[in-house]
Amino acid sequence: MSKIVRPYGDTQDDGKIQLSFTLPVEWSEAADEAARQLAGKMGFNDVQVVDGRPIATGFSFFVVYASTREGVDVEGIAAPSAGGHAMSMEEVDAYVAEHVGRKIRVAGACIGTDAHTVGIDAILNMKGYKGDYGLERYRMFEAFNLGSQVAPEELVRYTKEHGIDALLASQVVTQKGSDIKNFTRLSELLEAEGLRDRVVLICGGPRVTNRLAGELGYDAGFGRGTLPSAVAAFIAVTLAERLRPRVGAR
Amino acid sequence: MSKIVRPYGDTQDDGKIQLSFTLPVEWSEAADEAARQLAGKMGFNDVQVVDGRPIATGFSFFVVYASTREGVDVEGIAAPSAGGHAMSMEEVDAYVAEHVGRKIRVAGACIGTDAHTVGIDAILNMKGYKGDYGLERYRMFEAFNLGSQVAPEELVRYTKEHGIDALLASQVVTQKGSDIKNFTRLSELLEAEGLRDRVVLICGGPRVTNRLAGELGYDAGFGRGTLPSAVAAFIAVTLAERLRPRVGAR
Amino acid sequence: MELNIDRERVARCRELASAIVAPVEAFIAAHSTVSVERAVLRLLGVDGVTPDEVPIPNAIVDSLPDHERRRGVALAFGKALAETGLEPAALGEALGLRRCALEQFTHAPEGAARGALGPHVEAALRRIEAQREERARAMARLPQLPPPLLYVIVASGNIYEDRSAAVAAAEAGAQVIAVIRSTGQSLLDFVPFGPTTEGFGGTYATQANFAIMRAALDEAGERLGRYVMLTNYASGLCMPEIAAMAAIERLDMLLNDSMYGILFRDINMKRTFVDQHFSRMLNAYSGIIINTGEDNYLTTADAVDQAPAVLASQFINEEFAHRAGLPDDQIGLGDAYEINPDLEDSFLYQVAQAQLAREIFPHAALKYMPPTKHMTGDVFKGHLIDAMFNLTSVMTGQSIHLCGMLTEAIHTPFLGDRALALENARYIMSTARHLGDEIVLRPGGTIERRASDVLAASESLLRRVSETGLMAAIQSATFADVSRSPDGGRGFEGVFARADGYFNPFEDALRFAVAS
Amino acid sequence: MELNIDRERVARCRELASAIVAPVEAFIAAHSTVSVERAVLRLLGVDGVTPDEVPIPNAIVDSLPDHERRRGVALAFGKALAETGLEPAALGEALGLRRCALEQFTHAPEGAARGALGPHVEAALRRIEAQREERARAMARLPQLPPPLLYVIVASGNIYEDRSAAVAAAEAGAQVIAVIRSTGQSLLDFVPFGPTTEGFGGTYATQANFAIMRAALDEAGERLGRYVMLTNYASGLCMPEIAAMAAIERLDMLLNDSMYGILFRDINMKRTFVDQHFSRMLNAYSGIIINTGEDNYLTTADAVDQAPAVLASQFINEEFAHRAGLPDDQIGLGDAYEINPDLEDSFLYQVAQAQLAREIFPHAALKYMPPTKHMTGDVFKGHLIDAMFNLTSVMTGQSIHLCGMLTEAIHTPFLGDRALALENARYIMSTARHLGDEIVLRPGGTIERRASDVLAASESLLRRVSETGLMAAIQSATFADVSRSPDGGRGFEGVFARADGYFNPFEDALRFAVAS
Ligand code: B12
Ligand code: B12
Ligand SMILES: Cc1ncc(COP(=O)(O)O)c(C=O)c1O
Ligand SMILES: Cc1ncc(COP(=O)(O)O)c(C=O)c1O
Repeated sequence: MSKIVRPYGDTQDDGKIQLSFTLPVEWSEAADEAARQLAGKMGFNDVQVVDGRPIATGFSFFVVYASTREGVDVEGIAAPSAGGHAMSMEEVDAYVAEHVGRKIRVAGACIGTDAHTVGIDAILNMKGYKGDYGLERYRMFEAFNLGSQVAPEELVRYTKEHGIDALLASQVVTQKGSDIKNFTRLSELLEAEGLRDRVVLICGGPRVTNRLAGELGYDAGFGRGTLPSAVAAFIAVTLAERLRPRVGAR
Repeated sequence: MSKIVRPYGDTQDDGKIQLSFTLPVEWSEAADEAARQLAGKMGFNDVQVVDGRPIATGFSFFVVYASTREGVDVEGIAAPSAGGHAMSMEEVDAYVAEHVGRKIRVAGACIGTDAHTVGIDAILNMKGYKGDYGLERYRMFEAFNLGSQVAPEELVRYTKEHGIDALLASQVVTQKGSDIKNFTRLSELLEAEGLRDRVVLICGGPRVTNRLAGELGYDAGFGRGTLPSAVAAFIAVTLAERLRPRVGAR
Repeated sequence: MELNIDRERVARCRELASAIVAPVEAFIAAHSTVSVERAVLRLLGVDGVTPDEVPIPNAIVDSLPDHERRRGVALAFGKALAETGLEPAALGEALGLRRCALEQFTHAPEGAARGALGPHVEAALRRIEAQREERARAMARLPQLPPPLLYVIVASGNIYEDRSAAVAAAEAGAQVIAVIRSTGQSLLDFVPFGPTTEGFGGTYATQANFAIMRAALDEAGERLGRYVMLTNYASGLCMPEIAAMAAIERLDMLLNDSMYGILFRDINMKRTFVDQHFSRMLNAYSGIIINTGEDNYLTTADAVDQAPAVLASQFINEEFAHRAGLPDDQIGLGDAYEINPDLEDSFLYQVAQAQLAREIFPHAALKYMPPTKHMTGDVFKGHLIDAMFNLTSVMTGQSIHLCGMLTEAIHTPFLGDRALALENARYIMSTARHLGDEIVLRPGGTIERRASDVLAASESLLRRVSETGLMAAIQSATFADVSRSPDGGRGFEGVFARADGYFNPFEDALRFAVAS
Repeated sequence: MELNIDRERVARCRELASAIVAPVEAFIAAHSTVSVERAVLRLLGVDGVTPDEVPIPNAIVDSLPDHERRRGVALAFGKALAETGLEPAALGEALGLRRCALEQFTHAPEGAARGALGPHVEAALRRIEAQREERARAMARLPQLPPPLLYVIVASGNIYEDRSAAVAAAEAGAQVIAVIRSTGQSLLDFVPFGPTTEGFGGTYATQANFAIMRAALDEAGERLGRYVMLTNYASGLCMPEIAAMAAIERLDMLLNDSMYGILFRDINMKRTFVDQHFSRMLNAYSGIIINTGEDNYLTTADAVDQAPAVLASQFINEEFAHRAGLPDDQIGLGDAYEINPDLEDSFLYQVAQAQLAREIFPHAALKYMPPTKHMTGDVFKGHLIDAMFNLTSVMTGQSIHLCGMLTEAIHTPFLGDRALALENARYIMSTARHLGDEIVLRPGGTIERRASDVLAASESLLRRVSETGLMAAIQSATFADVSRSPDGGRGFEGVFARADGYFNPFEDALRFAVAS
């Protein structure tokens, strides 16, 4: 089954979108025309340069409305959110008690040179986020918040030394792909140290998606607006599943 | 010589653009991913779905930043503005007196079912626009404002009956291509009546460009922010050029 | 927030408006129009079109000889009812199919005609009453959010697309949905029939379209726990008929201005004056809030200059409305945020104008229209101008708030544009919800001086009009710079003097209802 | 617009701030830091890097044995000047290339050292003075627009890209350009050298970069007829040096907070207190407006809760600034528009906070920071939140206005983002230019009550701090919920007690200049 969807202005499949951009050219009617042609080259139809104006010497700004013929098959899109296991704090704790049977040790940090701790703090700190308590408050989690600007090397060392079950890495700065670089380095190091299978590896940050996390070799990725309980539930369920064969072998 | 320009975010040639659109799907993480894939299909790189949210049952809204590889050669763009002849009212009048030798008869209307007269009034009425007097005030123009919702047929009839030298047609409503339809009808009718060569045929409206006018068989097109004097100058110069051979033949 | 306005001047303005409207009302009382008569038929239950697509109410009224028409269609129709014993709908159909003609039925005495009409008039009024009660119950059960009521338009031309757009807008926070009419419908001397899918810049106002939209919004309202209001346009050549249809289909508001058609659509003034009166009587009885069109003064002329004309028009509209029996809370006087945004302190002028209206008409359901004229393709700037409009509205306690669209200069609203517009209004009105309560306007400051100047200029304008008379004033281009002659314009042929014994059972009933 | 604030409480807060700062000042007077000493060298004209890229001022100060350092680098350097007869720059270079070492020059008597330094100190001060006069002349010739000063950041990491962006912003209406520093530069215990093109989230603050930017903005200012100000960051491990460089290159503002480094960068508190003092003395003399960093309290914690901490910090920053000789109009106390926009009446709280600062510090160059924390990828909503921030700023008469970017949650600003942000500010501040003059706040209303609560809570906070002492208060997490110990944090090793006979010729000269 397939379901192709296109941008919607006021009629199904009209493909309407809004664009804005700056061109490094002095404004003139020809600049408007350049913007129109450029949008045409991008593959758009019915291009309307509804605003074009100088914003500085040698720079013009444009607002464009146009139609695209492109569509996307939404049935074919597999982007299962990592937040699928809806459980409250109490439920997670009960689940861990039953299926893991001990406290889960979680370490989190803002890695690389990134110092934006608010996001990872929101997940880990007692206080939590938007009324949802952080992992420190869970009875069945032991959470270690390593703070900001933690090198991937250090995080790996910590994981080894403290028998960490789940690792949470945060990246908020994305300039020049620094987030991808740091995330990749962390997962490669864990692999190299032979720890990858032992830990639930999770990344997060405003530009992170679960899909991206998968591509980077993570178990899950959490993006903007994540609530701690969704992360806790994911860790609990994933860890329980990994432990199951061992439990069964007893 | 060619000069390729690309959208400019904060670095030459980074190709950064902003997009927004609605998709007729229920919001979820998968919808964000659909938006990302769609922007990819449109040919963009580094697609960041920076906002995705439900706006109604079955509809989601997205804000996307991305890069395009497309560029446009600004040296190759010929979009000579029709407003190239900068003259004041006095200069136009003097020019007409010298080069045409009589009053120019201009008729204007808002054609089709369009009733947006403010634009054509701005060009024709005494009062003018943004401090620039309208054609009625020019000593060497005789201007007839036929008002709104004038059928192309009627305008052609009027042109014939009143020996009009320049015809001004306005279209503000563009829904479902009605502007193009009406403009085309007018120029075809004039052609059919054998009047096309006799009149300076001009169109205008907020979505009109000089280039579009050319494609529709008009002598010129004027878009948003047009000042009456630019139109007056264009008419004067164009008419003078058409009359020149005849003047020379005397 | 309060202006120190000259209450005596306000009282004088109201007296002037009354003096202006009184002679017009005398004229109204002595005349009727084809649309009034058609509305009578529609209220009785006549509907549908003839085989050649003429609405049956038009066919019937047009079939009356002049002397019959002058006595009102009800009499002739009532005789036919009495003689045939048919229900009005069936009789209408028979007449529409030319199976019979009204001229056949002239035997029944007037008393019999009235008697035959009686129960149908009763039934029609009960039906309207029932809708009014239904609205009251729904609004009690599904309360609206704090004022102002957020109002958006849908305008796709296709009633089914409009329906999706309307439901989406309601979900996004809209409390009132207006279905914009197809261009120029106001100039049609009939009301189109059935559901329609091809309009131009809007969707035809038809009774079927009203019903489709009402059902969708009722459903959405129940789901959202918030009654969603429906609006359409009356002003035009068919004001009374649209008022009748709206009453029947439970619309909640109607654009209904006493002079809009005259000034902006070149509709004959006598026609409009008579039509607006009967349509407003119906609105009053149906609990429909009227919206007047003062914003139209501002879209073509300078908004700073036109402020006194706007206020004068509000006084006149109020007076006409009162005389048609409309209570203040059903009078949605119009104004708009149309001052050039690049003018320094333009926000102060807007606040002055909006607050002035609020204080002069404290109980009116003030309708505030968004910036349109100065909107451009720069959607980012446009969104900001809309924000300042939203702020003015919540500060000055406007009642009905038309959300401005960032794409105003570009296209009729996209679904996403409407969502952004509603978010804009919701954010601004929440973050500054009680700003108006928090501040006092500096006595003698710019805002207060501006308000007082506008009021004074408005009084002069009203005085001039009262001296010449409203019709002559319109002829001499006192309003909106356009001149209209009393016997010119569209639809004049549809105005006629009532003969002795003229009979309009609804007019009588409504007048009675209003009085009691 | 005026709040009815408790003036006596304000006076008490100032007394408390004075009591808090006095003991710290005693500490400052008895200590110096490596950065203070390096700044002395830089002022004398020492610059450049050693073959292994160490800035020469660092190399020289680091080469001093502890007992020499305690008497101040000037003495040792002065002796070398006296003995070699070289110019400071040349001597610096020679030392940097290890052609000689300070320990070689211990023979000259102190008097000779002072004598050798004298003309160079004079020249340095004259140079700074000349820049100050140049600024005054330029500002007279090229007047700025009405307040607030619109301030935008550039942050490409490449000084040449930053230059284009800065000039474009100036053309679009920016009156102040801040070059954001590369991440973590504040933690470097040296100042990088030369023009730089690779920064991370910002561009390195170097003297060469300052000069490149200054030249570009001077050129743009002449062309636009409007002096364009330049800003950079001092707070960090090199506050005094950056203040020296900024004085020389005619920056107009500097981020310079008495506690920012301690709380938000874990810089040792003693280091910061000593450094901020000398750097602010330099700022005072150079006519540079400092900008404090109270906004940082609000980016991580709840802005409603933190309001008293912000105000307390403003009082402390003001007191430190006064003690360094800064006049009120060079004190840019910080605040930010960070209250959750979804909170009903959040705008009223913001107005209360902003107006409170305005009235308590009537002559300060208040610096108002835009919404950042609550900005999201929804650029349309973000643009509106920025608009309400802009409105608050113009209503409450803020002095320095950092324009908020609609893409705050997405990327460091694009050139087009900056243009939109400036247009936003210009539109809102023009359309509501005199709104603040037009309104009176309702006595006892929400705004007034909120302002008075914040002031009262701030007094309690200051009282607590004055009781424990500032250093102990910081240790017990009184500010921003972070605890820092007096001897912990970065750069503590660079703090030392002055020995008897400690000599810093600039400190003396500046103190004298300020006193007169
Ligand atoms: C607050 C803030 C700061 C504070 C940080 C304080 C602190 N202790 O964190 C201060 C002022 C110090 C700061 C400094 C800088 N900042 Co900053 N900052 C912000 C700001 C305003 C808000 C970020 C925030 O706190 N969001 C709130 C949290 C709750 O959201 P979140 O991080 O997305 O986290 C949620 C999810 O993503 C998820 N999540 C996040 N991490 C993780 C991890 C895991 C494992 C999981 C499961 C989930 C998860 O859960 C959280 C809760 O839902 C943003 C702009 C913005 N509005 O986003 C800029 C922003 C992030 N900063 C930026 C920059 C450039 C800087 C500087 C580099 C500027 C400079 N040159 O000095 C510095 C350097 C800091 C550094 N070394 O990293 C840029 C980044 C640009 C980019 N895309 O690369 C931004 C976008 C601003 C901008 N437009 O320029 N910043
Ligand atoms: C004012 C206005 C009205 C007024 C018109 C009053 C009048 N007498 O003109 C009223 C209220 C009556 C009105 C009605 C309608 N309107 Co209207 N209206 C506008 C509005 C707000 C401003 C237009 C305007 O006056 N601009 C100012 C003038 C000076 O600018 P201009 O027209 O671009 O003209 C300049 C240049 O383009 C040029 N120019 C123009 N014509 C010509 C001709 C020549 C020869 C030359 C040389 C130059 C030239 O010179 C002028 C001066 O620089 C716009 C929205 C907007 N902000 O643009 C909507 C808008 C144009 N209207 C719109 C619509 C849909 C309608 C209606 C159909 C709605 C309805 N269903 O009832 C009706 C029907 C009218 C009809 N039959 O055409 C849409 C059009 C959508 C589209 N792109 O197709 C708009 C964009 C609003 C919207 N977003 O929905 N409208
Ligand atoms: C009072 C009033 N009635 C009706 C209309 C619309 O009617 P028309 O169908 O003539 O566009 C308007 C539009 O602005 C109006 O203000
Ligand atoms: C007062 C002050 N100084 C300096 C900075 C920046 O310094 P850093 O280089 O530490 O980011 C800030 C940033 O917010 C600040 O507020």
